[in-house]
Amino acid sequence: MKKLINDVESVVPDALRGLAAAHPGLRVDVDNQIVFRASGPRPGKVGLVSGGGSGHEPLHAGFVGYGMLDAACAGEIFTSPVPDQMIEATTAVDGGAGVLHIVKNYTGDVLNFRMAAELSGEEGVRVESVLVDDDVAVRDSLYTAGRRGTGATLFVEKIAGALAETGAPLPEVARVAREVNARSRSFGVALSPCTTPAAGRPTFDLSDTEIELGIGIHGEPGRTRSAMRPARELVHLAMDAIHEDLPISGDTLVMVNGMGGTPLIELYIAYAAVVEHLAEKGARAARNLVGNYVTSLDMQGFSITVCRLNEELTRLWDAPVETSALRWGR
Amino acid sequence: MKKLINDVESVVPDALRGLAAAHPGLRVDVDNQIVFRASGPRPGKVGLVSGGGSGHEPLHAGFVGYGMLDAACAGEIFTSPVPDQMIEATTAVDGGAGVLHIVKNYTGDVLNFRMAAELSGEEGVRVESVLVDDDVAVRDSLYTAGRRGTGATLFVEKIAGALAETGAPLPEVARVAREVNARSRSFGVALSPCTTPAAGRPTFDLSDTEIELGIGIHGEPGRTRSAMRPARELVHLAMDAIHEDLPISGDTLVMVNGMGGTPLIELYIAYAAVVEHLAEKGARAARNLVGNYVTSLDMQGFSITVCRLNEELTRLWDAPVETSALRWGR
Amino acid sequence: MSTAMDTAFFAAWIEEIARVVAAEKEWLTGLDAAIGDADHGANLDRGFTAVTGALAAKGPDTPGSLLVLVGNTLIRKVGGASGPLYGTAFREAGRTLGDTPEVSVAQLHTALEAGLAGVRKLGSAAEGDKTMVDALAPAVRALEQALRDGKDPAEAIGAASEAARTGAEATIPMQARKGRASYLGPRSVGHQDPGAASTALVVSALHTVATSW
Amino acid sequence: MSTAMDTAFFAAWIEEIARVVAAEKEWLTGLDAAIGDADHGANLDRGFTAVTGALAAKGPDTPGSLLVLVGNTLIRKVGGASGPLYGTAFREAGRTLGDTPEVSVAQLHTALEAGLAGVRKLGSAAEGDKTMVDALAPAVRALEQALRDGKDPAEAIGAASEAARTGAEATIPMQARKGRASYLGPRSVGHQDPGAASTALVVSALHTVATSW
Ligand SMILES: Nc1ncnc2c1ncn2[C@@H]1O[C@H](COP(=O)(O)OP(=O)(O)O)[C@@H](O)[C@H]1O
Ligand SMILES: Nc1ncnc2c1ncn2[C@@H]1O[C@H](COP(=O)(O)OP(=O)(O)O)[C@@H](O)[C@H]1O
Ligand SMILES: [Mg+2]
Ligand SMILES: [Mg+2]
Ligand SMILES: [Mg+2]
Ligand SMILES: [Mg+2]
Repeated sequence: MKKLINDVESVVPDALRGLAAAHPGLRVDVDNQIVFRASGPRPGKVGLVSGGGSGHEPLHAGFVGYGMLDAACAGEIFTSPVPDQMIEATTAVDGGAGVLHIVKNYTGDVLNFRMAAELSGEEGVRVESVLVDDDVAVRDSLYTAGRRGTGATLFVEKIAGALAETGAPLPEVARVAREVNARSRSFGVALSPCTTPAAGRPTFDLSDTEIELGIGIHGEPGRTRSAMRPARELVHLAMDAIHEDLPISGDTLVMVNGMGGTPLIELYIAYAAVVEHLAEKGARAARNLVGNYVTSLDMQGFSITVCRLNEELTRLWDAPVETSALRWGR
Repeated sequence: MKKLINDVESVVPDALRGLAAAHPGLRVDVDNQIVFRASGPRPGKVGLVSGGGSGHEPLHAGFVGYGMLDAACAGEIFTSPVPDQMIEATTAVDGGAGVLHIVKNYTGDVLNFRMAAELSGEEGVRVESVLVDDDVAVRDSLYTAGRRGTGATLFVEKIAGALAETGAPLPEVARVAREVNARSRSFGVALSPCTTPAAGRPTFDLSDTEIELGIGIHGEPGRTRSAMRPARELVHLAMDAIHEDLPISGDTLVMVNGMGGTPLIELYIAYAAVVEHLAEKGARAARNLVGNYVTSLDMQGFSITVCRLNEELTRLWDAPVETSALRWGR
Repeated sequence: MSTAMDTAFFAAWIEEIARVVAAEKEWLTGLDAAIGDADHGANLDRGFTAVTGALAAKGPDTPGSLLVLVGNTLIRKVGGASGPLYGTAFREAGRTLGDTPEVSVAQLHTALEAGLAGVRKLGSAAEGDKTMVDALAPAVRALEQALRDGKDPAEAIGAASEAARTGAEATIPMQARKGRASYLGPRSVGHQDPGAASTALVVSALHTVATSW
Repeated sequence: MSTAMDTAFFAAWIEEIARVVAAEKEWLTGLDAAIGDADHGANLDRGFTAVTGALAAKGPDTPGSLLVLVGNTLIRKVGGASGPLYGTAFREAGRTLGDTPEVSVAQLHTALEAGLAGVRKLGSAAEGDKTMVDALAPAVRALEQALRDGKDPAEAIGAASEAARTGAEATIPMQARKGRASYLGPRSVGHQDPGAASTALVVSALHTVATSW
């Protein structure tokens, strides 16, 4: 394993130190692995807290700032943070209007955030939680862990964050967050595995002609292995999986997301195919993001997330945002 | 080779189609492989044209827009564009105040831009050219091709672009562009080679314990091969090479640039080490960029670019910019 | 087992767990790489290292308070799915012991049963879902049976350890319905569940200590 | 060589270059991967494919105008360092031929000499810098010598082709002072220069056509 790190044990704190040095708009509690807005809580504004395992950068810390998150808790690589961090973050960002927890649907994240929500409640903070579970590769069912939260997390954080800036009350912010999740679906494809510092070797083996379909963002293998195909076919396959679950029509917000090791030029090739596909369906990408936003360390591959927009969501998406990884309008 | 592409022959046009679809603020001439601002030339404003081989995304097309470039010519992967493209771009963006060519110092880029400048001149467009040659890994000398242009290209495009927006005349814009280049130095390290679509296999072999020091941005091996080391040591090595050539002091603009396959979390670890190193030298990073900006396809590694700021350059760096890859202030 | 299961005994158990987990760290992470996210070994090792520190610092004086401290520390330090789950198991087990200075095998059984119930409640996993429950549940049953059969403490705990190991291995042919492995669907078949495997290590650590006590 | 070097002859030469470049594309790109950026074969193949199209479309009627068209097309289509350099070589060579319908070996030599001068001027590379100049210069010298020795056309061109090949191989021990390979400093030693290698192919293509003419 060759990684640009100092020590397997200090990956997360070292990166947080760099983040703190790079972005004066952030306050970073390196010991507790929490990233805050430097400006602190705004009285009357609902606080947004998210977090999860590290290794998905820029998610979540890259989305802390005006118009998005108030705090992000960083766990170890691919390991959800612990309740202590979440409680600390929750109480710190509460401006009196309560706090929204944005939780990706993984057993670890769910259990830790649940404990944190209970204990924060006992400390007098009003907390609502929103689960993100947009990954159609996982067939949902009462008897399983359910779907994974992937690309839609960014959409939820951006749109709920924009509404929170307007001073909307907690139930409203939670409502729009749930609506974004309900209208969003994702599907991911891996061309290569990733290597976690702890394991030191690739999370799975893949020949030079094979790919993994329906992967998550933790280096796990996908639902099926398949032969490598042209970008256009991979995109159509992903779009069909999404469409089958939530028919794509009208105006959409589309993200072509790189898994971390795939160059931007390839992501644009995929996006061109996405647009072709939408046209065939009589839909269009009214808004888009193309880049590395919800990654899986150095994995090569991509995921597509589609959100069916309405007037409210479009307006909130367009609202100004100022974070280290997403910025416009100011 | 597994790449998210449709066909080795159509990589660049396919990506340009995606770019055009993703960014309404751009006008893309796919046949001639030129990316323009959709708004067209502004009368009285100096036009900025750059370009080079593809495979370095977001450079250059990602920097076309308000406050930066007016047009970017895309060559084949790692192959400079041809004079026809440059002439087409130059005449199209001329708003009567002349056009600045920002050229990375590679024989191919230099020769093709030189021919284009001559012919555009014959067509009545005033053209000045600025060479970017910031890479300290290459020892300069009269008898060689000279230094490579790498990370400083972004600084030159941003700062000259900001001055051009103020309506400054061509000689002024060229002057500040040359000053940025004169005050900037870079050094790159590869943890892995890259794979060009045409070649289909890695540009060089590197064992799991070796790295290449002093690489450029075309997948070429570096000046020397060395044993892998902790991020902190690699950063100090790069900073020392830079410092040896242009003593680092005072306020600096620092970019920790990913080569394309290195995850953001590792780049922040490197940036933390950069800040440590600057402190030791009594200097500081007054401004910074951490991310994938001047890449080499899927290569894993990083480069550091340091620019010694002055009041003028700092002000122009802070000026609003609105491109697909760099955006603030609007 | 010459002497009784007092606070020192439980401290020794936790130390043994920490030792075994550190030794088997790579193996557990490897199991997790196959059907999860390659961190289970690292997670537990981080957790039990913190636990050893906490015990040294606080030095709890009853078996119950010791296990509650273990549970809380795991919840605070591990994260992931296993943190809250193992943490809850130890905390619930500790709670049932109240402040008895010495624990009988019958009380041990009640405690482990409470731990299992806590895990079941929090994770809502049933046996057969390919989780730690598939190792813990049979262990608790085996301990109860051994008690009914009047086996001596060390023997009884040995039976529980044996049952946990068998239960963990029995997860190999299962298709996961809970945790990350469930994302793999049918592809989760053919791999041992990391959490079940670590649970077997935890129970066998108990047996190791019991035999030398 | 029974008939003279007319427009058809030069058209045949260019066709042969296109064929050989296509065949050796991988090899040339491989040489460029070692000390450059792995695109020389792809660049020339793209260029001469375009050239073949341009010749078919325009059908120039003199050797001079044909070579000028080849040069301009290479400049328009190849990019990189080799585009302007090869383009200039063919263009300058064509210019010297004016509108003569048939070219003597002496005229051919003057043309190639002009091409070499064009490359030298544009790239400011001297022999020994490890570039295409190290193949082209000896070829031109050999052709001149063969003329003085009164060799017949095919033989003379054969000597030039041989000299180009030897010159290209002689770049292996050189340390590059021009082009990308110069960035490698001492590490550029031990590899054949891609442009010198392709130049040798270009001259040997001339010989192939000459012998069957
Ligand atoms: N819902 C659940 N109920 C019981 N045990 C579970 C559940 N989900 C996961 N587990 C256990 O947790 C183990 C994984 O732990 P670990 O890898 O540390 O956490 P994570 O899955 O968050 O990376 C699984 O092997 C399984 O035994
Ligand atoms: N200054 C120069 N003078 C003469 N030939 C040169 C010069 N620079 C490069 N070359 C030739 O060009 C070749 C490389 O061509 P190519 O790979 O197509 O372009 P690029 O180097 O831009 O990728 C080199 O092998 C060398 O022979
Ligand atoms: Mg985990
Ligand atoms: Mg090239
Ligand atoms: Mg795990
Ligand atoms: Mg080349």
